[in-house]
Amino acid sequence: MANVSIRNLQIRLGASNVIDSLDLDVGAGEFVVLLGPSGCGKSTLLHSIAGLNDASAGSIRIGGRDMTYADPKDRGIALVFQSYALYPTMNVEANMSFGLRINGTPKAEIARRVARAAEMLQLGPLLGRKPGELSGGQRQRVAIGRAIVREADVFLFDEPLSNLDAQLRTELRRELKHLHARLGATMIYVTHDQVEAMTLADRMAVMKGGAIQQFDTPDAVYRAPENLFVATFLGSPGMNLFHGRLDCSDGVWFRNDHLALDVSRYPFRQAPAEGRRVVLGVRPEDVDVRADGACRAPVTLVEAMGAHRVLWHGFHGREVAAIVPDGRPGGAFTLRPDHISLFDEATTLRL
Amino acid sequence: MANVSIRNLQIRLGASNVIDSLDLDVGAGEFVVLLGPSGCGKSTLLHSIAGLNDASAGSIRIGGRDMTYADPKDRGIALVFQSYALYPTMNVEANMSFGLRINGTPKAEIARRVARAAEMLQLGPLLGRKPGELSGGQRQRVAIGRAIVREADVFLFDEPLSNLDAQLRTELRRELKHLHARLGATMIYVTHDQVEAMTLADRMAVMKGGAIQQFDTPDAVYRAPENLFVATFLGSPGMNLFHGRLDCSDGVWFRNDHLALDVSRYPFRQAPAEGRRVVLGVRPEDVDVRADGACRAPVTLVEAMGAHRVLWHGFHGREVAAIVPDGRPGGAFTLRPDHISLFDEATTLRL
Amino acid sequence: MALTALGAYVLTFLWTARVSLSSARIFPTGDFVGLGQYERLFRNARWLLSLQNLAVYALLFIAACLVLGFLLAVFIDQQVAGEGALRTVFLYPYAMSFVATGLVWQWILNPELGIQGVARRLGFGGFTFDWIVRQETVLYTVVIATVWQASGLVMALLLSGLRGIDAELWKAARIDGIPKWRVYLSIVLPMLWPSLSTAFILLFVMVVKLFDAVVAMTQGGPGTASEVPAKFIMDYLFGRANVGLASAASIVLLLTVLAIVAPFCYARSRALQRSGG
Amino acid sequence: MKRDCDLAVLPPAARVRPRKPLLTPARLGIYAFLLTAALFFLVPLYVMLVTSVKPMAEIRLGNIFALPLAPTFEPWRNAWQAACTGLECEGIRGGFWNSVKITVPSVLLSIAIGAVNGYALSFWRPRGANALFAVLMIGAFVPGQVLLYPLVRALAAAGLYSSLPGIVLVHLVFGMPMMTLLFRNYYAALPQELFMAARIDGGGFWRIFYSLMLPMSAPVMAVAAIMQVTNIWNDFLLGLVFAGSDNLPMTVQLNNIINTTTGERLYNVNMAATLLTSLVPLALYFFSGRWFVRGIASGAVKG
Amino acid sequence: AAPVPAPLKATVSHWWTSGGESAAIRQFADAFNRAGGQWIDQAVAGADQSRASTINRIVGGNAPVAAQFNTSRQFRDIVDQGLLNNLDDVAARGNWDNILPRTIIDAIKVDGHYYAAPVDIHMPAWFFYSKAAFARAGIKAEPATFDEFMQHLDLLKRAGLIPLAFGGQVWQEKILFDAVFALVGGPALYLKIYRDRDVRAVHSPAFRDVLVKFRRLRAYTDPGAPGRNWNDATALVVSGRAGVQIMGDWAKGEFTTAGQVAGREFGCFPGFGPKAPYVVAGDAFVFPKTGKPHVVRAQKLLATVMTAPGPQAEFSARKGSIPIRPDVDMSKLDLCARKGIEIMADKSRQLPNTEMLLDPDLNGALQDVLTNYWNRDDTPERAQQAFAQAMKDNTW
Ligand SMILES: Nc1ncnc2c1ncn2[C@@H]1O[C@H](COP(=O)(O)OP(=O)(O)OP(=O)(O)O)[C@@H](O)[C@H]1O
Ligand SMILES: Nc1ncnc2c1ncn2[C@@H]1O[C@H](COP(=O)(O)OP(=O)(O)OP(=O)(O)O)[C@@H](O)[C@H]1O
Ligand SMILES: [Mg+2]
Ligand SMILES: [Mg+2]
Repeated sequence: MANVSIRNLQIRLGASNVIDSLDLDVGAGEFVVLLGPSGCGKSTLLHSIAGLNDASAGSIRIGGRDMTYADPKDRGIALVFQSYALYPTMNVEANMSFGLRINGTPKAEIARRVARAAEMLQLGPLLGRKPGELSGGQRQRVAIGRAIVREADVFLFDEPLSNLDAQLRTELRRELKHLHARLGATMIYVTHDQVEAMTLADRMAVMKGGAIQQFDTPDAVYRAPENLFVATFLGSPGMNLFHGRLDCSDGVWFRNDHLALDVSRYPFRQAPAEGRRVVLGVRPEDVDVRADGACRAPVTLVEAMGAHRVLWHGFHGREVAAIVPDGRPGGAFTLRPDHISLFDEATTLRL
Repeated sequence: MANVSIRNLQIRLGASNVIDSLDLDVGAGEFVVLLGPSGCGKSTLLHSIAGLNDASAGSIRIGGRDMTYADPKDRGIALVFQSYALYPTMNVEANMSFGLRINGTPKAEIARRVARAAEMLQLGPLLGRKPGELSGGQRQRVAIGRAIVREADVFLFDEPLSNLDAQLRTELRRELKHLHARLGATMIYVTHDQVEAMTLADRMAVMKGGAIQQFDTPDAVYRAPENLFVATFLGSPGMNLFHGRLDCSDGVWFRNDHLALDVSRYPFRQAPAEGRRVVLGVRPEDVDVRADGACRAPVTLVEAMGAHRVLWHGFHGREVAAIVPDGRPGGAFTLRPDHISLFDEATTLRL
Repeated sequence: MALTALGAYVLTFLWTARVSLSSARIFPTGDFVGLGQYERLFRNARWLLSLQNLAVYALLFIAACLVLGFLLAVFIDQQVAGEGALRTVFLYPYAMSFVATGLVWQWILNPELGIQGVARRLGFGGFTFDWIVRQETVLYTVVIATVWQASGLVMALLLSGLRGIDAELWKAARIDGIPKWRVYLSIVLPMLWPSLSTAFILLFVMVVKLFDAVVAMTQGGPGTASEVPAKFIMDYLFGRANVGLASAASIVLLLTVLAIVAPFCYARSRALQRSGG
Repeated sequence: MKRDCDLAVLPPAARVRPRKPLLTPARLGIYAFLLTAALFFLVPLYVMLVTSVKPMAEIRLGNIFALPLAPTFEPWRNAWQAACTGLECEGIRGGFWNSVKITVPSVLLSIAIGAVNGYALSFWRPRGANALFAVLMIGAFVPGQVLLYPLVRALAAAGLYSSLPGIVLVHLVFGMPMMTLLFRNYYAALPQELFMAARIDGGGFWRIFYSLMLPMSAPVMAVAAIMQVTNIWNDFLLGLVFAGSDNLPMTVQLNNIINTTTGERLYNVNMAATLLTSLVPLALYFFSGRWFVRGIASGAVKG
Repeated sequence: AAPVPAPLKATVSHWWTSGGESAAIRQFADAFNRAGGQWIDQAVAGADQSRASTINRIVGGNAPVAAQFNTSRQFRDIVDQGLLNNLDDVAARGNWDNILPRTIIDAIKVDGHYYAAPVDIHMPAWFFYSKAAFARAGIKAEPATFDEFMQHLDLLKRAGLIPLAFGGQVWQEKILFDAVFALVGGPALYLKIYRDRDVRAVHSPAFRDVLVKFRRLRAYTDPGAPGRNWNDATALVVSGRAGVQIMGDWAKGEFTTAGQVAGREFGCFPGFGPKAPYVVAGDAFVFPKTGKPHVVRAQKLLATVMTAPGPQAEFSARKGSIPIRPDVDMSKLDLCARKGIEIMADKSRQLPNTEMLLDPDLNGALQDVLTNYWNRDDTPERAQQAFAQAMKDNTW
């Protein structure tokens, strides 16, 4: 159990600054999820915390001690590589136990931990295989297993479940959560799966271009995105956006050519300014599809997702997504005003 | 555009039969998704269709011609590898264009296709990089790009989007669907993402242990799983299962110690037999959480998923999941009888 | 250990440089004569010819070895029957001392005894293959014999590199419909770059140290047509008992080599750094 | 299930067919090339072999390709146990064990050192590594003979001159540049992630080396062994100068048999002796095959 | 009874490794052992390599007790470094001053001290010819002049034989040249150039004539000559396919092993006519410096034994060389050797070979010049020029 505190970190790879002046504070025992588009620097950040990339500026403190230039093995971390990085000449069991054998853990203890990890990851029958004889998902599980047997202070997971099926994923998600509770370890977890992010994270950090856009509880990030990027990045599909102006003549209204919405109850951070150009964000589940909806719009695409459907409405040249639980036909909607977001059009920041 | 017809296929890897006597018919221009737990043989199947694994028995016909022993390049296929398998010494552009350059596609045409793929995959700025300088998701996109520039008759995708963020994934999903429509190519697609499976598939095949469990439209598979495995594998979370007996004394009822459900309207395949031990399957979205619900059960876990929540109820020693669109507290539910499934307890097959 | 060896190399280099400035004969002692040995060296026609021969030889030998070694490695990699035997056949020349094999080559290439003789006796009266007795061509015969000796090693080296390449790549290339030779040329060859550069340096070292083969096959002749620097150095070091001149020659040789290899090494280490991350 | 119906119309038994006709034109080409190459490589061996079983009178006839008219194994016997190598006329067998004594530790140590050097240089990259490496590479180009005097002096000063440790040390020094280069370049091609993973697992310098890197080095080990065994086994000059009279390797006797300047030259014995001497490296070549395993990094990383 | 004295151990380094040579050196070893020594053999084939090993061992402080060199200037440097023990008392006892040929004494006596024990005399320029070949070509008698020799070569050529059996290696070319030089140019010019390093003599017409005649011989060699070993050339003569070979007396061994006898199947003559000069070469042992009395005693014993008449006779018979002293039992020597001894008796015919006169590097440089001249279509003038240049460059 150790906190991680990153200050002003800068990482260069090749010729480019992948991460520039990044700050991040992860509390001891916290479970933090990193989310962000492909190539935004998540793996790089994890590798830096692990000590595999040299920081060109800034500091990394783990458990209160400056670890910016410490050796990876001295940082008390475990890391699951996105690319697995399994030892090709060792079988699954040896891959998992390698670290323990190195630090002289007693044999019995090693066997216990490996057995536990193997069971948790359903690797039992594969313990004797070499990585080359495993499927993609199996390799990934071995990579996870290798990390968790270490029972480190800080766990770093780089998309550990991306190659697993939903069922296994759900199970492992739960197991990891248990592990987290049991070990009390700090965990930093990169994922693309919003369900994982939402369910696992104490707090989640949304990154873009090597910088953190928002760092808050999943709920806060989902409900009140800090800027347009976060608003559209999160959710599946992301927020529906409508450009317009604020009209303060009568309460506060959002208006554009096709829409008007009373936003008087919106918790403005600054007093709303008349005529300001803003962007209105509405989650698809807050698009209320009903026959008597104020906005009439033809359905252009229906995506059946099993548990729910996504209806895409062609609304004045843009697509508006709505999530409906059942087979209702769509064709008209209203916007529920309770969970909307408003952003400044120019700065893209939340109002 | 070519159909794929697999008969009695058997594939051995190492010492074990990974696939044993598998049949699969994919129509020309169809989009088929393969789903199944990690290690069930999906990649192996794709590789066999591509001609990378030698069949030890059976036949593979593509476009009506026997291709069981044809060279991969003569099969008119393109394949995205789960492990990417990029050429490490070539930059992104060369990785994508190499196949085309080899088969003598005119320069202009190559440039066009690469540019289109790069745009679709947002690889433009990375064209000059080597794979070693790319992030995991970027590599995956290059691997997709390499396949799609080939504009083959049959596309084989092995978890092509697993390392991408939700947004890009949604976009690419849509792009692939467009590509499918535009090229009219046959596509066989392995994924773990049920959303992908549901939205992309014309039909989907659920595999387990090297054998196909069910092969039907996504909706049919979701609504009417062929056996218990499919029922629990699909959905997130999977179906809630209740063990019990059939009671035909008064209409047809499902009964156990805690539950009774009128299943008279259930489309039994054979006449229901009194007292038969069955398993009742109910999707979480068909668990109707309401204050006046017949089954009282305390909520043990709430998973907020953004758009919806999953409520887990502790119900007589087992967890029953319910999906609710909003913040209702739970604590009591009833089962909606419309979309239930019934399975024979012994054979696990659908009744 | 590494430091010991480094010390050994650096010190001996300095020592050699020092000796090259003296009039040392059998023993590395002698009066300081400045650059006298160097002046003498560059008036020596045989030395100049040796350097020139070395350049021609290096080009031919290295190119031939790399090409042949690569081809052998590639063809042996095709899961051929009798791989072990073939590998041994291609490698065995490397195990044989040139003292004897050089003689055999001399026989084979000799116009009377060898191939030409056999061909003529078989009735091909006009057949001529007398490179070894002609000044202009004798060097090529040394190339032939040394390629015979060294290309097996190149094969082994490249084979070890080939075998390190992940199987998935082959699959990807097969899907892309890339003919095998193209895969080898465009994908595998660049990936073998580290092995190739090892092979290159290895061969280059062999070139610079080329001695046995020349002595055994031609003794530098006819005339001085196949003289090479190492033989020059050896002759002056032992037979002609002029350590000073031999040292000067070594230094010149070393500097020449450096001038050629340094840019190459520099480029390679740059490349390594870039890809190594 | 529906599938059952499909099964009914299936052909009853699975056809098993060879994947490819055994000899396609391409395959033929491969074999043609390999056989041609083998022929080129074997001609000198053939000449050596037939020469080694001909009596001298037949050799003097000068038909080097001819099969022996009166084959005799006398030259082989002679080479092994009777040929004169100075005052002694005991063939080359005398130095066999000396050669083994020199070769085994020299090969093992030089490969070990080369591997460690290469590993350190390509993964740990200590400060000044490049300079170190550059010097080492330059060292490879120094004509070894020039190093003789200073080495003799140094070893004499260390009291190792004319001793087994002395000659082993000399072989280490001479073998180090190439071994280091060999391993360094091989390791440079391995995925860096593996090393990173091992670092995180807490592996120290040595542990990562022998648990992870060594097992992955099989193919290059084969090459290294081939090179060092051959070089050291066949070394003559260094053994002569440094080994001391009690440890003279077999090649000194080989050289004494074949390299005589003014005495009579028994070509048949020379060839036999040469072939005999090379048996050890040849055996190694043959048995090194299993080290050339395929796909040593298979499945190590993706991407 | 007096305690048996420990044998005087002596490591002897030499390059006599072939069967015949081994038999020869065994005579010395046996004699030494009989005289209370213990011979420890250190044979290294190849004169250069053997000497290199010796010198390295001297440097490394592990010098052999005795080491073979050619009777030449090869060990002059070691003498100058003060690394050899002198043999003055052995020489005095053996009366070397009077019994050894002048040329030999000049080579082994430095500043009035003897530094080497000579063990044999070689004549590097014998003419060996196949009697059968001569008969086939219709040659009746051995040539008495160079011109006659050329005519013989023509006859041989006409008979479809290889007139001159030759190996195109630098040292063989040098032997051939020195033979022509001594025979055509005469001893005076030979010494003027090789001993006195007289550059004007190099530019003289007489020397040009030597060069021209030397080059003319090339037409009588076969195309297979370049690179050929001397013994393969000898084999041509042995088999009667070639007429003559000009080679050192060691070539006799090849005839002998082929069952041929001098005077019967082959003939030998050292030059043309009764006054032909006799080029002298040879081997000697030097004794590295040591202060250890028993080693010094071993060295003296070795020197004494090796130069004694008995071992000399046995040795020479097997080596094919001639003894260093005239008071040796000749009965065991072959015809050629006996001829040699006869000639050696005439001091005026003795001519030192170039190794005795020139430092090894100059000697080598001259070899380079000659081989270029022999193998290229160079004018004799150019060769003269190069010859002179080499002499200038290799003199400090
Ligand atoms: N070379 C091999 N030798 C032996 N068994 C192998 C080999 N390669 C794969 N297998 C096994 O074959 C089975 C099927 O592997 P495959 O890669 O097809 O699985 P998959 O369905 O693609 O799984 P995933 O979703 O994890 O990628 C796995 O259990 C795997 O362990
Ligand atoms: N060795 C390198 N040289 C140059 N640029 C690199 C190198 N490695 C990575 N990059 C670049 O750095 C950026 C961040 O890479 P990183 O792997 O951290 O992304 P990521 O957030 O993990 O993405 P993904 O979700 O796709 O794995 C990417 O744009 C990538 O192209
Ligand atoms: Mg990443
Ligand atoms: Mg797979």
